[in-house]
Amino acid sequence: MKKEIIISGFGGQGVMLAGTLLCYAGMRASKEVTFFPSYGAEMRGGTANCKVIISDSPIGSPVFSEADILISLNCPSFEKFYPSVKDGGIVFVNSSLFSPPAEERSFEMVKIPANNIAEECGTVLAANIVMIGSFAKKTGILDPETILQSIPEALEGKEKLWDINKKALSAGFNA
Amino acid sequence: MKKEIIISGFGGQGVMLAGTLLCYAGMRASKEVTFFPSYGAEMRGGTANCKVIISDSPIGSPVFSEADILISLNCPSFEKFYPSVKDGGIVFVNSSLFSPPAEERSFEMVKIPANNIAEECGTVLAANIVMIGSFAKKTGILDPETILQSIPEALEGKEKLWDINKKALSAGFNA
Amino acid sequence: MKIRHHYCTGCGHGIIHRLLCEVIDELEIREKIIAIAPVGCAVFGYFYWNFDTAEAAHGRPPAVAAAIKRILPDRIVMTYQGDGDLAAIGGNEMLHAANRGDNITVVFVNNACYGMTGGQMAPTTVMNQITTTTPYGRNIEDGYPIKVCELLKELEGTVYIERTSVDSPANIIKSKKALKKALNCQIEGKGFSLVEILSMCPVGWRLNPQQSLEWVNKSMKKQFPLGVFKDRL
Amino acid sequence: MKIRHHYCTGCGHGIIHRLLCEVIDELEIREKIIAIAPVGCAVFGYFYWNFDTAEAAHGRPPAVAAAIKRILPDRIVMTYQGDGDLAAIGGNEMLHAANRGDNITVVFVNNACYGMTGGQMAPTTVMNQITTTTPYGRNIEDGYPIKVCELLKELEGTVYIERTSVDSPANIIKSKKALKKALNCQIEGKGFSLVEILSMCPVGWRLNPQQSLEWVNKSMKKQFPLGVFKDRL
Amino acid sequence: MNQQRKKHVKITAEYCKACGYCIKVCPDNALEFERKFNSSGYHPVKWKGKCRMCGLCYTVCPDFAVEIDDQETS
Amino acid sequence: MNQQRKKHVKITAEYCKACGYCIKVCPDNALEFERKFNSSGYHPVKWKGKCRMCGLCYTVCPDFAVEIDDQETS
Amino acid sequence: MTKKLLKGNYAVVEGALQGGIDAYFGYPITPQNEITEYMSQRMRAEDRVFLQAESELAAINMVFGAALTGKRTMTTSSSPGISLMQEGISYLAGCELPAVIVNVQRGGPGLGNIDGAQGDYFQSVKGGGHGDYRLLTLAPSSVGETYSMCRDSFDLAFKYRCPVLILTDGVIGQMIEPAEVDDTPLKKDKKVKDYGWNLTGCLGRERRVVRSLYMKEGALEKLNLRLAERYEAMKKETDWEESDTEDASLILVGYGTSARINYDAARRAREKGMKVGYFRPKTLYPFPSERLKELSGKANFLVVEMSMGQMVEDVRLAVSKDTHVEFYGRPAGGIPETDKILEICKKMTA
Amino acid sequence: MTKKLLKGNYAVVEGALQGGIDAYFGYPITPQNEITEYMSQRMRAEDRVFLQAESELAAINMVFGAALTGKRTMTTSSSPGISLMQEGISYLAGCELPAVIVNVQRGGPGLGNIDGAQGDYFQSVKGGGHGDYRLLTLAPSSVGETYSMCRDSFDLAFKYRCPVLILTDGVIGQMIEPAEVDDTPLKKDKKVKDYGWNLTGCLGRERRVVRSLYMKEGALEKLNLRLAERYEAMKKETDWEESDTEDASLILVGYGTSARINYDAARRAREKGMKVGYFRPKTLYPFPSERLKELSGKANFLVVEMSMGQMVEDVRLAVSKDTHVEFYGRPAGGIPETDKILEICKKMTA
Ligand SMILES: Cc1ncc(C[n+]2csc(CCOP(=O)(O)OP(=O)(O)O)c2C)c(N)n1
Ligand SMILES: Cc1ncc(C[n+]2csc(CCOP(=O)(O)OP(=O)(O)O)c2C)c(N)n1
Ligand code: SF4
Ligand code: SF4
Ligand code: SF4
Ligand code: SF4
Ligand code: SF4
Ligand code: SF4
Ligand SMILES: [Mg+2]
Ligand SMILES: [Mg+2]
Repeated sequence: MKKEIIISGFGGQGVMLAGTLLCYAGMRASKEVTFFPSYGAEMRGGTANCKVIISDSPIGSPVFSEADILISLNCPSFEKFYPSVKDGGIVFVNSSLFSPPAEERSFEMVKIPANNIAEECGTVLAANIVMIGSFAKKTGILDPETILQSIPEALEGKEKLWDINKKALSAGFNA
Repeated sequence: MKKEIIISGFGGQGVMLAGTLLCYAGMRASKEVTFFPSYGAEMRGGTANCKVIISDSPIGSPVFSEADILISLNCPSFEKFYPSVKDGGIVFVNSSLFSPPAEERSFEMVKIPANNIAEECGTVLAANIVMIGSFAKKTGILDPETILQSIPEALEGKEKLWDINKKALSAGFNA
Repeated sequence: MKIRHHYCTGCGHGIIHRLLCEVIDELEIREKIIAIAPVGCAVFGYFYWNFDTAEAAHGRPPAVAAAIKRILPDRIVMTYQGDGDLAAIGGNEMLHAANRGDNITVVFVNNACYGMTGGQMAPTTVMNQITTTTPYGRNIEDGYPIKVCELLKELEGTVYIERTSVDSPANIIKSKKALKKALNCQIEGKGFSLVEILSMCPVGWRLNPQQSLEWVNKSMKKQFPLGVFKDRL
Repeated sequence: MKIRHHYCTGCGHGIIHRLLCEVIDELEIREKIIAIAPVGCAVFGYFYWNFDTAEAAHGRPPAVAAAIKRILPDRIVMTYQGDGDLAAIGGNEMLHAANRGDNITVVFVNNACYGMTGGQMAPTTVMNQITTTTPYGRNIEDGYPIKVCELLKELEGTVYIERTSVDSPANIIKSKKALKKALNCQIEGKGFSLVEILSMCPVGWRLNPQQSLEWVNKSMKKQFPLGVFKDRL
Repeated sequence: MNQQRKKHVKITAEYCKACGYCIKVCPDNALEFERKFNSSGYHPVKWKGKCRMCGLCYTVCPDFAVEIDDQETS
Repeated sequence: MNQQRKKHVKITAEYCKACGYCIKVCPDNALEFERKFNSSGYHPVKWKGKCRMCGLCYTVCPDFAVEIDDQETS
Repeated sequence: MTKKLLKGNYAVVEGALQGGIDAYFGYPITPQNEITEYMSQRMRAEDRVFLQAESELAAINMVFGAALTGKRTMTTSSSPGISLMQEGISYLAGCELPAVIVNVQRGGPGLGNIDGAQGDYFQSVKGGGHGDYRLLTLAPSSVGETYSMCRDSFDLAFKYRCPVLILTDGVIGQMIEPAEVDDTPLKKDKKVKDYGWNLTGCLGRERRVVRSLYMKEGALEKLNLRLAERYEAMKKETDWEESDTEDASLILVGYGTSARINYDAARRAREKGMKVGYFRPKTLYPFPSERLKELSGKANFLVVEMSMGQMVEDVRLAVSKDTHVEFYGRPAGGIPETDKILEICKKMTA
Repeated sequence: MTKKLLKGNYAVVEGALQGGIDAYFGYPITPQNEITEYMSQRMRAEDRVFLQAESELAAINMVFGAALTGKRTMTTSSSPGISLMQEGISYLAGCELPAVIVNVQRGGPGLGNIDGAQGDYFQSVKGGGHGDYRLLTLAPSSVGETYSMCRDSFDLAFKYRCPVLILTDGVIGQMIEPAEVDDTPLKKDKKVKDYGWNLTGCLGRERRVVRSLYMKEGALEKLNLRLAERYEAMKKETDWEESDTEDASLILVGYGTSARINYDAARRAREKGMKVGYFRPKTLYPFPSERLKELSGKANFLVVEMSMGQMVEDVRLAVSKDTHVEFYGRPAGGIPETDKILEICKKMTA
């Protein structure tokens, strides 16, 4: 098993946190993992994305050009990355902010109103984790329990945020 | 014909001027010439020397390790350079300032009281040109007339000094 | 100038860009200006400026500008520099251009940090300010905030030096006047002019835009008093 | 210290070296001093100084010294720099060491030219002075003489700043006192100290030694008035 | 056809980054955030439709989002 | 053996570069250039043998050529 | 050792701390800002010297000062900043001072971009500064190796009294992956050691001079010959990693990030039945020329770099005369494509 | 043309003037001070821009500014000063700006000494700055050639929109010998030309931007590929001098001062009956690899440098596989000895 995942959105949407969470969880699940971030030229308002690989065997390059999975938190990043999703791949979109038309695509699309769900959990900032919950459910690559256990590591020193993120994860999983 | 000449002394004794004068004269005599200066680490009070080559055929390196002729205006530079004079070479020393003992040497030594002669000509600063006069006489490499004609070139823009240097040249030649 | 720019929410660069463009239009020098963009958040200034612009190496705009002005003395040469660019790595080029009295105009955007690289300490970071490289607040060990206007006014070569800010409509209007005066100083051949503008960097400061206005007003102005420091016009 | 040194006839470096050695002996700090020699005529200072010395890159002694002092705060760290070294290429390192208030002592030998490389214009070359790169005399185009003491005193980080000269016995004695005070400033942990010494460079100036004394007295002091510029001791 | 020119505060919602500077300086309280997001995820400012046209909102906007416009009305 | 210490201005002729600074400051006119050259080609300064021992010559000499010395005499 | 999820840039900091770093000097530049930032926390927390320099020029000269005292010192930067350090690096080499410099390479020339790239190989191993000096150059290809190389670099620097360069790039600096890190507590050596060359004040010994100006005839040449000897001695530090080279008819050569790409490509090539091997220099200077020469009897080489072709020259110089050496590279942030590599493999093994 | 006794450093100035230099920026350093000094006279006398910069860093960035305007501009320095310019040089290359840089090499590393040396070859031709750029590098071996290369360098810089480096050394800079110089009056072009890329204010045209920051994916790679194409095109400027190569079994290769030594040595070798030829690259980048390869079928090579061996790598890369390439060099002011060369010749032709 080797899954190449892109998580993308605006800076501030927690793209990087979502990516590292997957890594911690992958590591906890005794898998090989890499994480590679990329910031746009723009400061904080710009787009940001990260590439995560979860694999059963050693990983070479952390960078890849075709993804198995795309988790897209906003529209521009969806536009940018969906062409690089492999045939048969899965794309998660944050349908609170945008909703791509139902064209004929070679990948499967999962729409989650992540902002709305997150707001219900207490903060719109947890939309990223809602998406991860949905990702866990849909792909089965990582056990939701493992991800849950990894939240404290990914949010080391930010104890206050653990609960709300755990809540968001479950909400995403159950969405 | 290829003659490799070292002129050496303190900074301020006109070592470089003497060297360029030889170059101008050599050029005037349709010979190939090169001039290469070398300053010590010390500022103006330190030693200075230059290497001049006068040749009938094209000159490669302007730097050489063994000299045919050494013109030495002070004692430290004599000490430094006489070991590099070829067997059968000629060494001109400024006997106003120092007088090496008459050891058994493999080169011929010409002693000129250049400072004294120069002072007689009007300025001790012309000791360098006195030495060149003596060099011309002894070696015959360059015609004294040619050297005389080259003084204005070597002292371009310093018309006031031409006469006294011409005088010093003759005085050195006739010493 | 209608264009969406890339600065963060509440960033002062956007305001200053607009002022500059207005002033340049009012002075009718758009077609003879050559601007030097900095390395810093405003590195992409040229996306928004409709005049000749070059990007210099980090800190070197004054040297670049000095050369251009000496070669094309009838053009208007302007540098746009952040505090890291001008006061840290580029301190010497600034000092010497000012000292030579090169007839250029420097727009100096002081946001008390290195915005572009993530909010590290700048030479103008104020005491006790927390940045990504002064996690416990700037202290004496890190040096004192450098007051560029106060320093450069000591040099004989400088003609017009003013410090303004963009934290309120009144100050924005003053900033515009200062920019105009500085460019006029050059147009009239008087010599080196510099306008330092205190500018909000909400993201670098980890404040929201409203708080950042407050912070300019309370913390920065104390360290960097506004006013005209030199005027030989 | 009996040693034949390599400076030109009438060069001020020799006098300043002697003063320094006397002061260091009197303060009994020879065994704890680390000196940074400049690139310039005094590059061989270490031939004459009987204490630990390193040669820094041209202009960088303040950065080198700052690092040493921060690592070994109980040693005495001193830089010896010419005007080219300190005020031209090394202006930024000086500015920032002074601004950080690094507890080091700078001996700044101002001889109004680049002695070592043959007497070119330095930032401290006075107006109309003829040098090998200002063949028609320094003029406005070349910039103004930089007054280092006047500039650095503006920085909060500086504690003791004085300008002296070595053109007369009285001034030589004052210079010695200033050097002692500057080193004491460091010994007492007070912070950045600098002594600028106007120094003869007969060869760079194309004057004889006697004329060079005159020139320090007449031309240099006018541009660079002697005195204490800052004393927070 | 008797045309009248009337001033108008025009806000380009897509440019607005919701810093709120304009709202803060408006003497007439004539500006407010919209509920909906723009495509960048901000709640852009909108003009309530009536004010003294002082122009301060234009002055402080860092994002070229505000224009004081002449609008043709009949 | 009754020893007396007497001060003495000692000039190292080989160090002297003939700048003349010492001559200029000497209040007693007790210093002068020698006629002969030293090995570096300078006319070094020499002490005429009697003076007020003010030490100014030492103070101004850039070349470590002057020492004010204690000399043993009997 | 413990396995820890770590960012490449943080690994520089933790590795340096484990290696006993006493003083850090740096200036922000992307993509290595995390190093300076994290250093500012960790060094202060560990009561060591941290100073944000006013520029890279100042930083390298502060490193020079720190190295003079015999303490363990480091600076870090990325390509343009490293260019500014070239004079200082040449001085460190000329003064025979130990120090560690990390270059997290980004795209060039000029301001370029902030992506990972490998365009500074020549600058690193041939000498971007003036004169005949060399840098012991280490090229990590993982976060864990970034950690261990940074840790060990100080010992190397002191062993050879020379600046050591860690040549990494924005990909490895920015990536996060599990890395083995030591659990041993940090060494805290507050003593001022005497190495016989460092400056600490001359109490109880002869004074010392550290310099690189040698005006006496032949003196500077002597320094150069001494350095050359040392570079010769360094050869025993030569290090590399290889796999599947035994029976390979083609060997992929790359360092750092491009080696990771090669790793994937080589695996896929084998899957497709091509006899492709993998070779990664871990030291770029000294370069594993001898091993490459040995291998070149049996195999040809494809050198992959994130540049227009720099290390490939050292491979060409190393291999035996009848070996075929091909190059595939993408400069300035372009990532070499595994498919493209496979395509070339196919041609070269055909 | 007139034959004139001229110092190498003055030839730089006179050549640059003849080449139409508009603006000079420099900072003093031995052994090239005469250039800055003489420029200060001549440029002012000719009513052109002369500015003594506060540092080499400032100088190269002033050159950057001047180049932006489309004017002919130059800076000169010696080794340590050139190291300080590496960032700026990379920017010039990245921004595709024409400029001329003269390096009168001295001994290194560090402060080194002020003698002529050839330790900066790698820095010059491989890239001392960051990124995949190259400098068109010319190496004069006489005063006359210093003059003509400086004169022609501006045209080359504009032709390829790139920085041109004149790599000379303290021997050629300091020596005096007769040189052919033009008698044509100096061109004085006060007009501001429009090359389509230079900045002069946007009167009557679209505004322009000069930059080297390319953040858009692939954009910087494109710049690099464009530069690479240009470097490829430059190959037609490749230039060298050779003699007695026809029947040679051994060819001496050197540039600049070491070529002059080779010239003497080759002559003496011929006198002694050895079949020794002489080869001198006049362009170091592009390097005359093809010609060397042709020659390498018949002859072996001895490369002589005033360094520990730098250009020799390019010779090794150039020649055909079975050629023997030996090296003899002396670094940092040491002058290779003709006798020693002859000795090696004897061995290699035996
Ligand atoms: C030589 C070099 N060093 C460092 C950098 C990285 N860098 C880019 S911008 C910047 C500082 C920006 O701060 P400032 O000048 O204050 O501008 P701001 O972003 O705050 O507007 C730095 C350090 C660089 N590009 N080049
Ligand atoms: C990077 C670099 N640039 C230039 C030089 C050449 N250089 C040596 S000393 C010097 C200036 C000396 O002037 P100053 O500092 O005033 O000292 P002085 O000789 O007058 O005492 C220069 C430019 C150098 N060694 N290194
Ligand atoms: S980081 Fe600061 S200066 Fe930069 S764009 Fe954001 S707010 Fe503006
Ligand atoms: S050149 Fe000037 S500073 Fe240098 S040694 Fe001579 S007199 Fe002294
Ligand atoms: S023009 Fe003035 S009153 Fe009207 S909305 Fe803007 S700030 Fe408010
Ligand atoms: S000032 Fe501009 S960007 Fe800020 S809220 Fe108002 S319209 Fe939006
Ligand atoms: S000690 Fe005083 S009086 Fe005696 S020689 Fe010296 S200066 Fe003259
Ligand atoms: S001051 Fe010293 S060097 Fe000068 S003349 Fe007197 S003894 Fe000689
Ligand atoms: Mg800033
Ligand atoms: Mg000086």
